[in-house]
Amino acid sequence: MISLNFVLMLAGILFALSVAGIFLNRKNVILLLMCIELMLLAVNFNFIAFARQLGDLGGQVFVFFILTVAAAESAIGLAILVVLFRERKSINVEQLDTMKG
Amino acid sequence: MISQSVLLTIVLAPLLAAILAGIAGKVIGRAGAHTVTIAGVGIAFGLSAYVLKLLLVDGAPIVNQTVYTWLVSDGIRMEVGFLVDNLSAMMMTVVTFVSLCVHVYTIGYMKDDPGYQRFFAYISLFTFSMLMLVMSNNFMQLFFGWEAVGVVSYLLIGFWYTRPSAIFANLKAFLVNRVGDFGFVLGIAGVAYYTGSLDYATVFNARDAIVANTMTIFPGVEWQAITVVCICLFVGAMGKSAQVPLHVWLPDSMEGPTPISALIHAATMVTAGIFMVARMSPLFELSETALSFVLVIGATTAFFMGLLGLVNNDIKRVVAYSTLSQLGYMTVALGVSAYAGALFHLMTHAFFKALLFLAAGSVIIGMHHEQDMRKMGGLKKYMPITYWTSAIGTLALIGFPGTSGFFSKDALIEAVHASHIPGATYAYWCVFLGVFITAFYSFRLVFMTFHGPERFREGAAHGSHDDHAAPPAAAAGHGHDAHGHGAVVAHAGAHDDHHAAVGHGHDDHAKAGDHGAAHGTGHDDHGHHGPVEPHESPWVVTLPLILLAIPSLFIGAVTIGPMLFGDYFNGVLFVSEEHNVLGHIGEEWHGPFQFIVHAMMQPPVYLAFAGWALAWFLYVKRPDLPAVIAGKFSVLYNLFAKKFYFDEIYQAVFAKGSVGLGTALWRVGDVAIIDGAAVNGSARAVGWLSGVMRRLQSGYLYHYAFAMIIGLSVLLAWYVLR
Amino acid sequence: MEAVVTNFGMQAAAAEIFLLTAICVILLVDVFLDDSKRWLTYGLTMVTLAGCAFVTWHYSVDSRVTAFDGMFIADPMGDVLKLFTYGTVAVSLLYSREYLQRHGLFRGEFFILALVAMLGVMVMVSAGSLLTVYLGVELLSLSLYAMVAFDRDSGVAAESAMKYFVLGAIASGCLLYGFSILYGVAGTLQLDELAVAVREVGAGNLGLIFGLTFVIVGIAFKFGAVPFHMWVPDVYHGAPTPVTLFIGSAPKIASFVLAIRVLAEGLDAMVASWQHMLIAIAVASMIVGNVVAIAQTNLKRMLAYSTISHVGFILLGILAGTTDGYRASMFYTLTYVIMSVGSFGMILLLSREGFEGDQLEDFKGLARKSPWFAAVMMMLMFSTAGVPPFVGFWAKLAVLGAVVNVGLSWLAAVSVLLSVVAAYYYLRIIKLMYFDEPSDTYSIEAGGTLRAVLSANGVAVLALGIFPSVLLDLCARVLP
Amino acid sequence: MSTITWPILSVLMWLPIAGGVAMILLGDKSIALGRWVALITTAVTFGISTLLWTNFDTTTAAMQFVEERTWIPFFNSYYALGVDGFAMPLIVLTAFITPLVVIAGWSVIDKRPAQYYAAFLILEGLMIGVFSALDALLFYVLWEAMLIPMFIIIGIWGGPRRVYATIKFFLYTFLGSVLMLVSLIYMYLQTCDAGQCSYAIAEFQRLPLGLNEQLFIFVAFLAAFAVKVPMWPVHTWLPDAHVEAPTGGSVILAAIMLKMGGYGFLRFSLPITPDASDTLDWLVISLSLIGVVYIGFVALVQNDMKKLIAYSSIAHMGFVTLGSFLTFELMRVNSGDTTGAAMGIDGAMVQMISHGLISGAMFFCVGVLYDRVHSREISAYGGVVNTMPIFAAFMVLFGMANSGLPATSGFVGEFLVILASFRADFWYAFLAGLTLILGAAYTLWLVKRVVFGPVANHHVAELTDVNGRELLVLGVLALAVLGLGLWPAPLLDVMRPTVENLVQQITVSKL
Repeated sequence: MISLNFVLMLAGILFALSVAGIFLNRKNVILLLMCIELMLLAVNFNFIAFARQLGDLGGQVFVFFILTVAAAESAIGLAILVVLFRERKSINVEQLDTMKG
Repeated sequence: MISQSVLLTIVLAPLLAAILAGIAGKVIGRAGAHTVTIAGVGIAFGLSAYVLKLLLVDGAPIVNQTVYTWLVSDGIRMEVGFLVDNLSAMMMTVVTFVSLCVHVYTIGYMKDDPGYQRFFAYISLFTFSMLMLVMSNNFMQLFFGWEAVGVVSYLLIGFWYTRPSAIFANLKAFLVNRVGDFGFVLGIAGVAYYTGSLDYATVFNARDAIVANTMTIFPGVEWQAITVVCICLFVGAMGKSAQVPLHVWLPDSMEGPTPISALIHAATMVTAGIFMVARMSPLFELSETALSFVLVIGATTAFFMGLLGLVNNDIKRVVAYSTLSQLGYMTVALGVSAYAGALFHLMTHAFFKALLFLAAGSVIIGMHHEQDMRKMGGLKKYMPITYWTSAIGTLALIGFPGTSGFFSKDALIEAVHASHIPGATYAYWCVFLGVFITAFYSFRLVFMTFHGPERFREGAAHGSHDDHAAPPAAAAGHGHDAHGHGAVVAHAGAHDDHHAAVGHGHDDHAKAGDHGAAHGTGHDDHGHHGPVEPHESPWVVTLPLILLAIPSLFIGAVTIGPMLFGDYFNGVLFVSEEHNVLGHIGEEWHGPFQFIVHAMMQPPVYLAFAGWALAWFLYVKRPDLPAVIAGKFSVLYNLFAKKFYFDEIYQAVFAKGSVGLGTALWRVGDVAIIDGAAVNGSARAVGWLSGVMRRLQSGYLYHYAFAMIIGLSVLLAWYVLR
Repeated sequence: MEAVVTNFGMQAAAAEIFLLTAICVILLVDVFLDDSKRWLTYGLTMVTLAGCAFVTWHYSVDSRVTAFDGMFIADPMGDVLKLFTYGTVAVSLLYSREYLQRHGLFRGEFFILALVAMLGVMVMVSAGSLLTVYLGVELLSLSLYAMVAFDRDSGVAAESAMKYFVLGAIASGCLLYGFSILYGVAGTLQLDELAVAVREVGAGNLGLIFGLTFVIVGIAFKFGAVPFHMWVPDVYHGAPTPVTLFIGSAPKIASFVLAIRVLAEGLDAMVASWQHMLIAIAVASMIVGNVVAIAQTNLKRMLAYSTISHVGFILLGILAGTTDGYRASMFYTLTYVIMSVGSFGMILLLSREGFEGDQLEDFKGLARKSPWFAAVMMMLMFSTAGVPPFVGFWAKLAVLGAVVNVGLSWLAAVSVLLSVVAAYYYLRIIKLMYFDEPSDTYSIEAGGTLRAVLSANGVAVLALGIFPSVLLDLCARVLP
Repeated sequence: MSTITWPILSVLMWLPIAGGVAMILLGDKSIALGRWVALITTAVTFGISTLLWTNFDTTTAAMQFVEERTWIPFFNSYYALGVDGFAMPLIVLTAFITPLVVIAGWSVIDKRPAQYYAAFLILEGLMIGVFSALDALLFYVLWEAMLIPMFIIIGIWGGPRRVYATIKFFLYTFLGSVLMLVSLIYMYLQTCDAGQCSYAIAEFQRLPLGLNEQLFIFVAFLAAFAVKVPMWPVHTWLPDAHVEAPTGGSVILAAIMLKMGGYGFLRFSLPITPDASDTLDWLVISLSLIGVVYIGFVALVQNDMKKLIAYSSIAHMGFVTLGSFLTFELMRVNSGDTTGAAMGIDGAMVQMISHGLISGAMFFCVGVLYDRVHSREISAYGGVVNTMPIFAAFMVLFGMANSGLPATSGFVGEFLVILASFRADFWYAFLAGLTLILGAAYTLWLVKRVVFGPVANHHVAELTDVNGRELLVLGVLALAVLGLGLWPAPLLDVMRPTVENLVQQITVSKL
């Protein structure tokens, strides 16, 4: 029987990983999108775990919404990515610096 | 019974005349201008004399009444009002009389000056101010008159405003006077503090309140409040009456037209200080320290300023120095509590000194605005009236037995002799030797001007005049005096010569310039008055001389009795018993004649004769000697010629000093520190910070994310891990 | 409770439902329109907004009612904010029309996205549970991402959109993570129950504080507060001006209401904790915003930084944690929206074919070209700087009052001193308009509506400055 | 006694503003008409302000002509106007100076004249409002709003470095006043704790405050008012602002705006924080004295006429602050006896009015020259009297007034303050008295170099004497200066109850 804490730790680790991934990755925007997905998954873990712990459905419902929104989110993200690539012919994060100061 | 309307008329007649001549000068024209002003002053004189008569003959009560309330603040009521007693009545009469003479005289003296109306407006305005001063019954109004005469004097010294030397001199005069007024105001403030009033009567009644107090100006040193107040007040007198070390403005004030020198810088304004101290006698009597201070200052002025008269060759300046010295005499009299003596000398001096100045002016006219005595000589036969009148003036000045000056001066010396307050001995020797000096330079003037060879046929010197771009607060001498003289007298002499020549050169120049180009050409010969024929001045000039000569001769004998030893000043002047020197002298007073007889047994008279004789010897018998002597004592000569270097020192210390200080405070304090460092500095700092912080906005996505993470972790660390 | 649900459920959400329907209709209609008829979409959008206004006004409540099991709240504050949002959106669309037409952006999607974003705002305004809050946030954010990238031919737009998107995703991730923790500790998603639960658990509970921290990060990001502000300058700068205008207006209301709903209502018991966090964030925002703004040469970017500083002020009101504070900060938000709409409107007014008008230099000598609009801009700038007698001053005053009232006078002092720094860069614009000579001779080409509305906008800043009670009393009434 | 039933103060405040708006609407096209609109508006305003004087009840210290309407319930702030012996003379002064400014700018201003007049009219309204506001919030709003027109005036019609000067002016004053705002808010909240929330200045004056609170509030006020007066060392905005501002701007700035600092001290600092003033009066007094002497020397070495006059303004305003803060020292020295306190404040007030007239006149004089030669450099002039005798007469008169000549208004204030300060400490009087010398030095040296002497250059040679309008402006001012100098009693009578009330008020500790 896995205790709540383990799940929470896993979620925490996932979250930390995703965050780290976002600012460590300097190459590819796609990776950013993946990290974001990962982050949402971490949150989902939390909700599921708590929902189960509390015996409350709200958390699980929330997860469904998150999944849906995540889908929409990545869709938009990719759309933006496409526009970006069409303009810049590159999806290198390091080249997204025309605006600064 | 003296009605207020009379007094108001006395004051306002000259004022209205002045306003009329000043504002409507163009309209009423020259004749109109001098008519109205002379009328105004005439009225004032007539009524003053009338008032005097009422007081003396009809025994009318003293007037002390308020005209209107100037302001009331914090319970202190400041009013404009008149106090007319024997003192002020005497002053009013003298002032208006001399002023009247000068008005008449001016018609002749200024006849071809474009500023004719302006001039009359000024001198009438002056008369008004002076009357306000002497008739005042409170300190505020006294100060008003005090400053007002100062301003008119400022305007009149700078009357020929195109002359750099003139506008330099008038600024200098005003500022030096302001130094005095500064002390004066402090004195008034003190009076107001301790007595809670500015009204003479109230103050004098409450004077014990001042005596009761001491004040600590420097930590640890307790001062008698009365001493501080009196000395402060006297500082004002020092400024106005040109006492050392605030005397420097008076010689320069000779830049003004001669009538002014006579009226303001000899007869009336400069004696305001004397008048004021006499008026304050109830206060000064209470502080022997202050009296000693007055005494020493006066004595110093009397003797050392006289010395300067010995070497000067500008006819007006010689008279000016004698004025300084005579003012010193009066101050000395004040110092020994012989207020009556001071006032007596003030009156006589007013007459004969005005006379001397006007005579000098007459000579200057006769000489076509030549002021250098070395270019005169032998004028006796050309201008007899001027000669005789000025001779009378001179005799009065040196105190020739029987003349008015004799009585006043001799009594004065007696008084000093009789006094025992600290400094009296020093003062005695000063005034004693002063007699000799006075006699010497007075007759030097007479002899150089009227006797001896006729030097005016030799050409006059030229010289360019450099602007005294010296800053104010400066008591600076003339630029070209600044570069040192060689020891050779001729050289030094040449300098003075050069100076005087320049002075009058500009005098003419001013006129020429003012006349406009057309007229100016007629004056293109200004500066070198080649061979000129001196001529006696017109009657408008000589009449005042005669008018003034009469009192110069006789007023003394007539008035000495009541004024000095009689009860003329009873209830006006206050002399404490232990200081009452005149009282002692008065014990052996048996009328003027005995006074003369008595005086003949005293050294001063003979000193005077000695001075006269020496002058005759050096300037008539052996005219070659002076230069030789000057050469022998060149150090002394230069010291005198340079007026003890007062001007140079003031110039260096005060003028240059304050400008330097100002520049430092401005450049360093304001511009560099406050503006540069604090204000613009902080602005720059923000700008710099902004430049730095905007670099944090690197544009890189991961930096942005990183910033967020940092923020998150900081918050977490702060609030969770504590 | 049941009764409440059955009776009021639909009516409480009437406006949202109407808007959703309208959006679908417009979507359909727009499909069948060719570009020449595009104005129809525009018109329909305006009609929709009017309709929303009517519905909201008609079903407006005078006290708090909940619906959908408390998921949805309708209260006077919500109504006011919604109405205000409609107005803002309408005005921004009015301002934007000509620009969009000029840049070939006058397409249906734009209006659809705007409406959807507005729907998001409305959902947030009425959110009664963490779930609805999240949905509202995402509705708004996602449409904004799309709007920023709306100009497909602009690289900077895409770049800024990408930045916005990624950072926004992180923010909502944090927000969600915080929510999940709160849910775990408190055992509920309902805000009102959360409030109760927090009291039971105790505000000092580490888990709660842990969750709160993440929530704060999310909220701070939506506001654009330091150090979560990095997206603001780039997005404001990169996005097409109409989008910047849009982002600068309605979403601010959303952020405000987000803070109110979550912090003031859900976590009011933890005020001590979030007050400290917000103080730090607010001060940092005011410093960074004001100081960096000085160095800007692009007006949009400068306004972005000024937004950051104003966010600091809005947070001041919230962190006071008192009703007066919330009122003040609501008033501040509303006035700020008015001013920022006006300022960006000025940029749109100046812009013309091939000329963005978003450089500071572009305002040179405006007073010569168009005295009136120079005056309008001057009023807007002085108001933004918080100089009386313009409305911006009252906003600052109210906020400062709230802060001083809770004993944070030093904070008030710091903020006013920083507002002096701020005054400098606003004055610089006035200097350009009034003291400099025009560098070109172009005159303003904008059409009548834009001119009229913008003038009204400027006048409103002055009028509300002289009679601030109109708005102040409203805020006081809806926040009892 | 005040028989006026209509809201005279509101009229005084809004009439010029309305006129200003009208000017803007008229625009530069119909400026010929506009000038008259401006002139008539200001003239009428002045006329009404004289009613204020004639109907003023000189027997009470209470506020008069009071109007009160609810303004902002949210802040419990009222639109409350009223005047006492301090405000009324200053309002009349304001209404007196502005028409002269309009006349002076008549033909001189050709750049955007409509806006020029509008700015001045609006400014006048705001200034009158500041002096008559009884509600601290209203006061603050107008106080700040005032900056805007002046900012515009200096910025548009100013000299070469106008931008630097005007931004410096704005930020300096803004920085000073924001702190005051915080302290106002603080006191407002204190009144709430006391029961009735209120921004009424009177309430603030009644408010009991601890010493530390008072100290903070006092310092905040000091920041606001010291900048405005201005006192050393926060004076550096003034010379720049004056030098760059157009003549009218300089006049208003010197004649009226500076007075608001002094007014603020009398209306806020002293009565609201008496104990803090007692504790910190040494600071104000020493700053004032430093101002008088330091600035006196600085003024001496200026090469720019306007800068010189600006510095002399600072020196003269030193007397205002000195006179206002003598009370406590007096009580300390004379064991609780406040005699002299009222005299100091009287002096301060008279000095403010008189300086308003004189500095205004001096700036007009400089303006007259500047309009002809377009240089403010002293060295560009010399011997002006030769070509402009009438002008020279005025210049000398005002110069004398500026150096405190008796019978001109310049003397009265300084005299009273010196008298009062002597009671407190000999050295106060001594240092203050130095202005007799320094003031005369820098003013008359200026006169010497500009007015007297031979014609310096062809510019001066071509000068034409004052025209009718200039003559009118200078003449009116000259009469005012002389009148106030010869008979200041009426002014003092108007203020007496207020002054005595203030003294009585501040001698009572709040602790």
